[in-house]
Formats: sequence, structure tokens, C-alpha cells
Amino acid sequence: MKPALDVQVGKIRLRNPVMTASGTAGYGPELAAFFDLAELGAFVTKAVTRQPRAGNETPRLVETRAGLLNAIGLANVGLDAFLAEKLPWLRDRNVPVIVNVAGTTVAEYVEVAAALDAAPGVAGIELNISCPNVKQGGLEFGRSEPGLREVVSAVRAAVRRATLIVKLTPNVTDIVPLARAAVESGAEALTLINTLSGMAINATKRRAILANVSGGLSGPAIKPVALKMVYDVYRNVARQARIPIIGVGGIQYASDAVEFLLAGATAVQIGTASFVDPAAAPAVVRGLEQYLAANSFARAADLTGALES
Amino acid sequence: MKPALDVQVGKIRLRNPVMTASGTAGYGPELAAFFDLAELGAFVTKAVTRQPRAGNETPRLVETRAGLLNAIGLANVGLDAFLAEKLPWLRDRNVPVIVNVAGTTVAEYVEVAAALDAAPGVAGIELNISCPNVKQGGLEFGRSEPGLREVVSAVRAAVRRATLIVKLTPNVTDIVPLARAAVESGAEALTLINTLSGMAINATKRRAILANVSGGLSGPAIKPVALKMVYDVYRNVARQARIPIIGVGGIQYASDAVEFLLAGATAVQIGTASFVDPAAAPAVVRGLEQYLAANSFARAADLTGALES
Amino acid sequence: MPSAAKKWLLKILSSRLAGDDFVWLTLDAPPDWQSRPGQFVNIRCCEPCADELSPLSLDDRPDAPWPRTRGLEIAERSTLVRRPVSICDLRTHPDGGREIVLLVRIVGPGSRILSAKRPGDTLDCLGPIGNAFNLDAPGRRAWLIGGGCGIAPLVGLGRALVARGREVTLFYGGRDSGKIPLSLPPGLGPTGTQAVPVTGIPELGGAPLVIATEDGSLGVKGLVTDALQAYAAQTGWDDVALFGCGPDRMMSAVATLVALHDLPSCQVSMENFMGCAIGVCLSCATKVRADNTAGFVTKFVCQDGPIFEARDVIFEQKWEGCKP
Amino acid sequence: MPSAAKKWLLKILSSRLAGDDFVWLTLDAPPDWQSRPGQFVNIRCCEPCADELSPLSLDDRPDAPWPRTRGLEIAERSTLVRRPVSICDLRTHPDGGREIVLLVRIVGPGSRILSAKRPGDTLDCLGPIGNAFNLDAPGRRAWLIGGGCGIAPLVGLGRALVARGREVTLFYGGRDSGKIPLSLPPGLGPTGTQAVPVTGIPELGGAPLVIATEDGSLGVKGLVTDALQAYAAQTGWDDVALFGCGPDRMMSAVATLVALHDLPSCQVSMENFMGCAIGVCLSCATKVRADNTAGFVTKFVCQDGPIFEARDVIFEQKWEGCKP
Ligand SMILES: Cc1cc2nc3c(=O)[nH]c(=O)nc-3n(C[C@H](O)[C@H](O)[C@H](O)COP(=O)(O)OP(=O)(O)OC[C@H]3O[C@@H](n4cnc5c(N)ncnc54)[C@H](O)[C@@H]3O)c2cc1C
Ligand SMILES: Cc1cc2nc3c(=O)[nH]c(=O)nc-3n(C[C@H](O)[C@H](O)[C@H](O)COP(=O)(O)OP(=O)(O)OC[C@H]3O[C@@H](n4cnc5c(N)ncnc54)[C@H](O)[C@@H]3O)c2cc1C
Ligand SMILES: Cc1cc2nc3c(=O)[nH]c(=O)nc-3n(C[C@H](O)[C@H](O)[C@H](O)COP(=O)(O)O)c2cc1C
Ligand SMILES: Cc1cc2nc3c(=O)[nH]c(=O)nc-3n(C[C@H](O)[C@H](O)[C@H](O)COP(=O)(O)O)c2cc1C
Ligand code: FES
Ligand code: FES
Repeated sequence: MKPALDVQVGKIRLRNPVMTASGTAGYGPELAAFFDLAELGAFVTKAVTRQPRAGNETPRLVETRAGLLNAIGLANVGLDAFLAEKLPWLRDRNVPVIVNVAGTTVAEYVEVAAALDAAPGVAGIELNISCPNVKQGGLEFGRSEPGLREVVSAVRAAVRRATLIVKLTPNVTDIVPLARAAVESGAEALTLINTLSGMAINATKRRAILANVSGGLSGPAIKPVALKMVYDVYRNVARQARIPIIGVGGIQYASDAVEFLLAGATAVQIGTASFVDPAAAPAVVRGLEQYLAANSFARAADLTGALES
Repeated sequence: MKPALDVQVGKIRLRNPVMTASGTAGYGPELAAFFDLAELGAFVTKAVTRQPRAGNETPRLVETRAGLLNAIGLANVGLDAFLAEKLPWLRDRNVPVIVNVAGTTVAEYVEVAAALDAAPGVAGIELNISCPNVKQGGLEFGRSEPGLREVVSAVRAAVRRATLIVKLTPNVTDIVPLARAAVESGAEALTLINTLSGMAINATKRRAILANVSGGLSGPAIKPVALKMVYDVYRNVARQARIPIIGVGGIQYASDAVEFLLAGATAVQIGTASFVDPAAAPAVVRGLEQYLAANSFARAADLTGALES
Repeated sequence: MPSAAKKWLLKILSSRLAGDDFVWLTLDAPPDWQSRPGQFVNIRCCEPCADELSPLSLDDRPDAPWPRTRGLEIAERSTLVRRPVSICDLRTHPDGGREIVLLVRIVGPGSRILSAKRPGDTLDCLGPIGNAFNLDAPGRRAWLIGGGCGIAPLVGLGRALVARGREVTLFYGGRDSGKIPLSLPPGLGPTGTQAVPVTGIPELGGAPLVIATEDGSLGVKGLVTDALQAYAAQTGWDDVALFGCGPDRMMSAVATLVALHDLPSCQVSMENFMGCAIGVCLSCATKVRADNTAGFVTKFVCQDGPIFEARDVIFEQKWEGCKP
Repeated sequence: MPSAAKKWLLKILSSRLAGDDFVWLTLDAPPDWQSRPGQFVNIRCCEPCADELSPLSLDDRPDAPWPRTRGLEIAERSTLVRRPVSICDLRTHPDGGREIVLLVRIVGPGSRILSAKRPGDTLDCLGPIGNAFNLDAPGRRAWLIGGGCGIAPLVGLGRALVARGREVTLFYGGRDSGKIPLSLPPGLGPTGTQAVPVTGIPELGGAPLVIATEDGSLGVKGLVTDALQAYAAQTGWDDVALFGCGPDRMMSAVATLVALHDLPSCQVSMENFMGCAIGVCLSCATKVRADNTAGFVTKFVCQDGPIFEARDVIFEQKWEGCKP
């Protein structure tokens, strides 16, 4: 018997547990040249902000050992262009669309989220709270509990239809209380993790390689860190609260995805790996199906948290 | 002209900026089979605790992409055996000896540090505060400012002769205030970073690979994270306070060491790389000397913080 | 604009080291392969490539059957992201087949892996990527300017322009004579301030080449722009279209000459760090002049380029990364 | 106890694939090389090894001259830590030189890299590491028990014991016949519950081998301990010394037989994840029975082992990592 791959994330039924990760899959057409987006569990867009953003100066990206360091700077077309030019194409692709939302004030988050919630074809809103909170002196919303509660509750009040997902940053002393705060403030699912803060230097030129000096580390290098956070949040928050976790960080092959599910994730996202192979996500779907069959699991959902101890 | 490699860390004059990292070089004899320890700037021992510790169950170590995840569990011979059996050999090696100290209560830190301070041949004490604070419910000393201040001040009062170094954990929301707290509490130098919290899973066996489930990530994978923290602490604390930083995390080649010096470190430690090549540290010393000569630097110390912007 | 690129496993037909640190590779072009001068491929540099795994090896392809892990993660022997390489030429064999020619400068792990590939190995390539040189740019004479591995896209471009009846001259700038990956006729030497076109270079299909070396060991002593000016001093700047590929510094110097002599067209191949080359990572941003308040709009080298009109580009010279 | 190991760059003399997934490697032993049966080397698995870099390649040796980075970090094609491999044998050629024999099972990236090495390549090895089998253990008869690549150290051990006049028998357990890396005489088949020693296997220098396969396709059907018991049923347990190398599970089963038949000595080669193999990382902890309150002391496989008396070891069977 073919294993059942579908899983539930908030109000969204996913065909399978594999999504793209925000910022690594554009708005859809780019990857659609390589596979049918309907093969995905969900498609997650690049962050959308109120106004279009040009992003940081280049260099914006550099390779490190088994990782990538990026400081793209939330370059995006802005809310209006997203709704007018990007969403219509995406919503016809027969795949749940999750829009990643960023901002620097609570009002901006709320405005963007509300507009997306009202737009047909947006199944989920993923709050990227790893953005500097300009009102609180630049510390990211996601790195302080009050900041997180404020932004999530405010967005919660504005979002009626779409599933509200909160994406957590790993750059914190303890991710558990922040995950709990997100859930208490109304998150229907948690995505973890965003990138780790990092830096690269060119010894010969004696300069930081990124124009922005520092950036976010992604890719296989960070997988152990992401796995641990998924595991901790699952055991301490998500399992009891029955809130699904979307695991992300260094997933390249189906085995990586299985590891995240075992640690407690209900779904996974493929980020940097899509740069290596634009069709990495559907390959993970196929590998996952093989794994389930080979190990006699009837449903992908049965893997969630199924780590033996 | 040959560049001058020597640097100053607290009261210790180092022949060159390259040390071993705690826990990756044993107590000395093991590496001495591969090179003369006097080629090092300093030798840093495995953590010493009051009582001998057997450490965690095995598996204690696993390789990840460009990294190692360890949960050795502070296995060590204990203070008495260190003083009686290990130190006498080390102190005759013509290299400054820095002893890494760990504990689970303030009293244990103080007792061990005081005994080491009184022992001839101990040039420095490096406080490993990434240990669970049993009195404060297991949160590591190094992850809360009060915990850090308490242990560092208490040890400060007990250490008269040796240079007091505090080694910070990267698993915090913002390392800068913790670095500042360490300096304000009397640290004469800061080592950063210790390992990142992480986990590895065997998908086939559906088990955590480490017996301890989670462990600390080291090696090239974490280098960008370590560089960023050195940079931040240098710019925000160490430069003004004139407190040297000892950079550690993923250094394998001389180029890596140069990058840490440019980011703001005065010296560096070689950890995981010694597993790959037991003579990695002296090779870094030679490469550093070549770099200085090729780039017309008269002194290694001139590299500290010399990043162009 | 979605990429028209596909993923191909291309078989290597030949590999030849050249100059101090270059390798020429030819790949078997599939029947439906279509590419134009200026486009590039993005190559996964791993050893061995997934598809070359012998039956003995552990199968770590993403879709390999289970179980395939053994306790440790599979540490792949590869660079993480792909490496962009220009399509140097697309040639037809005498036997009717076609081959894609690449010219790679060995500068780091990815290019080193490529240089170790042997005939019969396959390369995992995304391509063809990007726009292409406009072959109909005005000008009877076409001057092609390259530095280092920037010569790569100019080879096929030169052939295509010759086929269209243009009078093609190539200009190549390098540090010293050892850096030139072409089969030069014997007996060449310094020419000081004189631009002396060299003919009969097989790789260039007959187009003459003017060489500049920084140390003066071969051709004009100086930069490629010095060679260009010396040549123009002999032939004038009339009816010339420029095409260039090289580091920002070089392209920006060329752009200055273009402005000075008011040339109608100068197409340059730009570069930047490519995270994906399919338009999703937004790494390869380049500023193109525009009539808005910022004075520019952001274009992406991998999708909107790599070819731009020099006069449109704001050369920031911040990233001199990939063509050292 | 500090390691007597040194770092060597050993030249590969030959490489030969065997069984489904093994490779035999022979390395040129330097004149001052000394090793004893049971010791191992710790091999840096990288491609190409630092010392093999062609002059074309970027030099990323730790002590390479400056400058050598080019903006990106050098992503090495290697596993991170070294891989431990037993010294299978140390043989003298007819021409007087000596060669180190390794037998490697291809299970992951490191061993795959080793299997791709060619004669003339060099291997960066630390060694010889660890204690060694005690060749003077009491017992006229020596039974050597191995599973999978656990046969490796037994080859040289067998030769050494034969040279000391012992009557040596090897026992090999594997999943199926395809897993056996030895040149077996043709025509062998299942022997059911009968232990039938096979002679004339060149790799073993004449010592007879009793085979067990789990699927019964060759020799005794069952585990190596079944073969052992079948053989003992024919010859008795008298005057026997055991020597073993294999997964914890197998060694622990052997230890049970040892206790049951009260054998004076059974030396087993233990394993665990080796971060360093020089005694500094403390990964390879093994519990050895002791008369203290805990009931054990911690020993380290890389320095105190890998050879232990089976009766001393607390087999935890937690790490069945490296010999799948
Ligand atoms: C559109 C385009 C076409 C190119 N065509 C050619 C060509 O025909 N022949 C040729 O030899 N080289 C070409 N390059 C340059 C080539 O991509 C780099 O030399 C190569 O990526 C180096 O990789 P490495 O691993 O060998 O070295 P590394 O040590 O990894 O890098 C060396 C330099 O190459 C740059 N680089 C590395 N990865 C990338 C990447 N993904 N994208 C952009 N730059 C990168 C680095 O920033 C660094 O400055 C081209 C680059 C671009 C952008
Ligand atoms: C003392 C000792 C002697 C050995 N002798 C031999 C031998 O003669 N022939 C042989 O084929 N194998 C031998 N092994 C096992 C061999 O070390 C592993 O098969 C090899 O490390 C696998 O590496 P890999 O990269 O190919 O596979 P991976 O996929 O990296 O690992 C496969 C398995 O090997 C284990 N392994 C990986 N790295 C290490 C390490 N550094 N230390 C210990 N285990 C590791 C992993 O835990 C995993 O279970 C020996 C192991 C030990 C401890
Ligand atoms: C180039 C790049 C751009 C990214 N942009 C975003 C973004 O806009 N919003 C967001 O929430 N995460 C963003 N991320 C983070 C990823 O979604 C993901 O959380 C992270 O890369 C870890 O996953 P990976 O290791 O699979 O890449 C970005 C990552 C990369 C590499
Ligand atoms: C096996 C192992 C044991 C370690 N033990 C200690 C320790 O006892 N005390 C300590 O402060 N740090 C310890 N560390 C951390 C290292 O000193 C160092 O901070 C970390 O590994 C990062 O450096 P690296 O990437 O060069 O290894 C240990 C690291 C490893 C890998
Ligand atoms: S390289 Fe990723 S958008 Fe151009
Ligand atoms: S392997 Fe490191 S102590 Fe034994």
C-alpha cells in the first residue's frame, strides 16, 4: 500500500510535508521551470513587505563551509505588486500558497497580513519576525518575548481566514519560551529555524565579504542546530499544544527531512538545497515516500516525534 | 625582517597568538608526540572539575556536515589528579599553561580556580561557564547575566596570580551584554566561542545518535557564527575595555586564524582541527608568520581588529 | 522572467589544460540543446557526480532507495552551490554532432574539481542561462575585450560575428604571458606600446588577437584598455561595436572609453556571486541607470543579464570576486 | 599514555576491489615503520590529498605560502575527521621491501574516497595506533573470529600465530556470500549446520576458514557463533585461545561462549567513534570491569585498546556504528 503523505498544518491540508523555504524559491515561476509546483505540500514565497525593497548592497551572498551566508536585505516587490503581479499566477498552481511577511513596525506587519488574508489564494501567512524592531531600537521582534507577543497578537487579530504561522529565529538563548509565547499569542504553526547570525572575512583583502558585513547562515552546516531546536520545541511546547512545527535548516535529502519529522516536525521546508538543485523539494517528497514504504509507515504524520529513546 | 608574533593576553606574554582549544588537546603529552608544545602561544587543557568525572555514555561524538557534535560530558581526571599527575609534566614544557575550569556551583568554580591559582605553573584560568548551574535550575551560568556575574566575580576574588579568562557560550540572544558583564566582573580576557547546541539523528534507526541526545557543534561549520561574535564583542566591548579576545570556532588553516584576528581577536585557539591533524596548531603559526611577512605587517598584534571598512 | 534553463547531465568529450591555470572542456551537446553567445551554465562541482556513482558506492542521490544513511551524515565531496561558467562556444563536429566548449580558470575548489574531470565523466549543468550578446549591434568592426577567463564567452561570440561578416578583433589582458590559455604561434614577444594583432590562433577560428600583459612580457605592456587605445590610435574609433567580459574594474574602464569616444554600443558581460542562477536568491543584483528618484533600478545578472549595455550599468566595483 | 603514532604519507602500491563492497589496499611501508597485529591507522580521507595537489591546483595546505584565499573559503572535498582502519597485515615482498595491507569496507564517504585511490597516490595516515593482540596468550589452538571488515586485523594476526606454531582457524560471519572479500576456491556452497573449513585462501596464507552466512548461501547457516559452536562440537574447546573483531553484538556473543566454556583468553578488538585516535577527544570510552563502587573504569579504545580481554569489557552494544 502506498503510504499517505498528507499532513495538516493549521487549516491547511498539505498533499505532503515538503514546502519551499521563504527567500529561496522566489514567487514561483522560477522553480516551475523545473517541476510542477503541485508536487509540493505548499509553496512559501519570498518575504513581502509593505513597500518594495531593493535590498542590501552586493555582495549579498557568500559560500562558507557547507553553508551560505546571505544578507539579501528582504529585497522584494512590495505588497501591492505581489498582489497584482505575483499572487494571481501562484494561486492557479494547485498548491497551497503561504506568504512570508516581514516588517519593521507592528503596524506594517498588521497591514500586510490583513491585506494578504483578504486576498483569495493565500492559504497561510508566515510571519518572519527576524526583522529589526525599529521601535525597540533594532532588536529583532523574534528575539524578545514582549516584541514577539506584541507583533503576533496584533497580526492574530487581523487575520481571519489564512493559517497564521510564526517563523522563529535561532539566535536566542532559549527558543522554548519564545515558541510558547508565539503559540499563546495565536500562532497556528511554528516554522523553525531562520538563519544563524554569521560573518565571513576575506583575509587577503582584509574586508568583510558581505557588503552588509554580517548575514544569515543557512545550509547543511546549521542542520544540527535546527534539529535540536525542533526537538526542544516539540517536546516542550508543540506536542502538548498540538501545534505543528515546520522544520527548516540544512535539509538537502529525504533523510534530512525524515530526521526533522522524527525530531517533531510535521512538515519541512527546503531552502539552500534548492539553489544546488532546483528540483530538490520534489526529490525529497519521493525519497520520503520510499522511506515510509521501506519502513512500513502508513502515514507521513506517523513520523512526527517518533524518535525512539 | 621577521614579523613579531608575540601577543599579550592579560598577564601572559604569548610567543605567538595560537593556542590549543580546551577539550581537544588533552593534558599535553598526546599532542607532544607530534610537535614541541613550546611552538604554541599557550596550551589550554581539558576542563578540570573538582571531582573526577567519567563523562557521558557513548556515543559521545558524531560527525556532521563540516562539523563535529560532541557530548563528552566534561570527562576529566578531577582537580587532585590534575595537580598531582598532569600539571607537573605540563609546566616543564616551556609554554604558558591555561587550565579550563568547569563546575556546577559557584563554590566548585571557586575552589578549583583557587587551587589552580596557587599551583605553580598555571599561567591562566579559563572559566568554562557553559555548564548547567544546578542552583538555578540547570540554565547554564553563561546564558544568564546574573549567573555569569555571580560566578565570575566569585572566582575573581579567589584568583590572584593567574590571568582570568572567561569563555563564553554562543547560545545566547546577544553575546555583547554577557561579554560586558564578564569584563565588569573581572575577566582579563574573553574566549569565544564554545560549541553551538545541536543534535543529530539516525533516520534508519530512528534514534538520536548521541547517547546524550544533544551535544555541542564545533568545526568549520560554525566558523561564520564565531567570527561574527568576535567582531561584535570587539567593536562593542573589548576594544574600548582593552580586553583581549581569544577567538575559537572552526579554525583549520592560517587564513582562518587571520580572519579571527582581523575581526578583533588577539589570539586564537585550534580545536576540532587538531583531530584532523594533530600538528594543525603549529602549522597555523607558520602560515600566520608567512601572511604577516607577505602583507608587510611587523607584528601579529597589528592584525587585531584591522578589518577595512 | 522564469528561466528557460533545464538541468542536463552533459558528457565530457575532452579536457585539456592550458596556460598556467586553465582547462578547456568540451561537452557533448544534446540534440535539443540551444544556446547563444553570452549565455552560461551553472555547474554542480562534486566528486564523483551523483550520476557517476559506481555500483560499489553508497547511493546518496536525493531519490536513492532506502535505507541509505549509516549513522553518519554523508559528507559530500562538493562545493555547496553551483559554479557559473560561460558557454565559450557551441561547435559542430565534422561528424555532425555538436559540442559545448568551456574554458575554466582554476582558482578554487569548484574549478579544481572541474579540472579533474575526465572524458566520459558527466557534468550536472543548469543551462543555458541568461540573455545573450546582441549580434546585431551597429558597427562594421567588432572589438571583443576580455581579461582572464573573461575571454571565454568572446570565443563563440567572435565566431558568430565573423559569420555575420563583421571585422572582428579580440583584445586580451592578463597579468603575464603564462596566464594566456590560447595556442599562440611561437616567437611572440613584447610589443611595448604598439598593438600588434596576432593571427592564426586556432581557438579563435582566425580572428586576430591583441595581447596586453601587465608585466609587458607579451604584447602591449599594460592593461587591456592600453592595448585598445594603441590599436584605436592606428585604426580610429569609427564604426566600432564593443563587447567585453572581465572584472568590473576592466569593464568600467572600457565603459569610460566608450563614453569618451561616444561609441553607439558596448555590451558587457557582468558578474556577481550566483547563489542560484535561476532568479530566486537575489544575490546577483546590479544597478542599472533609470529615470527614477534613486537613479537606478535593480537588475539581476543571472536573469536580466549577464549581458548589459555598458552605458546603463552603474559599475560599483565592489565585487571583483570571480575573475581574479 | 601518549601515542607512539606518527603522521605518515604512505604511497599506495595496489588497490583491488573484492566482494560486493570491499577494497584491498597495499601501502609502501617506510623503513622505520613498525606495527603489530591489532594496531590501526587513522586515515585522512580527502580528494585529492594535500600532498597530491598538482602544481595547477590552489595550494590549501595549512602552511602554503600567501596569499591563497580568493574571497570564498576553500571547501575541501573531504570528510572532516579521519577514519580508523586496522592494519590488516605487514608483509615482506620478495624484493625485500615491506607493504602494509588494508582491507576497507565501502560504507560511506570516507571509505568511498579510499576506494577511489590509485597506485601512486599517497594516504595521510596517523599510526600505528593502539595496543596489539597478545600473541602469547595461552592455547595451542587459536580461533580467530571476525565479521564484516572485522576480518581485517585477523589476517596478519593469523599469519603471526601460524609463525609461532599455533594451529590457527579463522571464522568469518557475513550476511551473504557476496559480502566476503576473500578469494575463495570455486565450488563452495552451503554446509547447513556443519562447520567445513575451507583451505587454500591466498589472502590468509594457508589458514583454514570456517564461513557462516546469515542467509545460508555459503558455509554454516547462521551467525559466526553458530559456526564456532559447530566447529567446537567437532573438535572440542580444549586448549583454545580466542581472538575476535567485529560489532559489539558479535563480540558480546563470543564473550558469552568464552564464559560458558571457561576459556582462559579471548582478546577482542573493540570499536567506537574515533574523533582523534590520539587520546584527546575522549569519544571512544569503553567500560572495563573494576573493583570499585561503579563496577567499572573508563578506558579509551584508541589508546588503551583497541584490544581488550573479552571478560573485562562491559559490552553495551550501544554503538554498532562502524562495522555494519
Ligand atoms: C556569468 C558568469 C560567467 C562565468 N564564466 C566563467 C568562465 O567561462 N570561465 C571561468 O573560469 N570562470 C567563469 N566565471 C567565474 C567562475 O564562476 C568562478 O571562477 C568560479 O565560481 C570559482 O569557483 P571555485 O570554487 O573554483 O573558486 P572559489 O574559491 O570558490 O571562488 C573563487 C572566486 O570565484 C567566485 N565564485 C565562487 N562561486 C561563485 C558563484 N557561485 N558565482 C559567482 N562567483 C563565484 C568567488 O566569489 C571567488 O571570488 C563566471 C562567472 C560568472 C558570474
Ligand atoms: C579501531 C577500528 C578499526 C577499524 N578497522 C577497519 C578496517 O580495517 N576496515 C574497515 O573497512 N573498517 C574498519 N573500521 C571501521 C571504519 O572506521 C568505518 O567503516 C569508517 O570510518 C567509515 O567511514 P565512512 O566515511 O566510509 O562512512 P560513514 O558513513 O562516515 O560512517 C559509516 C560508519 O562508520 C562509522 N565511522 C565513521 N567515522 C568513524 C570514525 N572516525 N571512527 C569510528 N567509526 C567511524 C560511523 O559511525 C558509521 O557507523 C574500523 C573502526 C575502528 C574503530
Ligand atoms: C538567500 C536567502 C534568502 C532568504 N530570505 C528569507 C526571507 O525572505 N524570509 C524568511 O523568513 N527567511 C528567509 N531565508 C531563510 C530560509 O527561509 C531558511 O529559514 C534558512 O535558509 C534555513 O534553511 P536552509 O538551510 O534549508 O536554507 C532566506 C534564506 C536564504 C539563503
Ligand atoms: C570533543 C570536544 C571537547 C571539548 N571540551 C571542552 C571543554 O572541556 N571545555 C571547554 O571550554 N570547551 C570544550 N570544547 C569546546 C572547544 O574548546 C571549542 O570552543 C569549540 O570546539 C569550537 O572550536 P573548534 O571549532 O575549533 O573545535 C570541546 C570541544 C570538543 C570538540
Ligand atoms: S544568482 Fe540567484 S538570483 Fe541571480
Ligand atoms: S578517539 Fe579521541 S580519545 Fe580515542
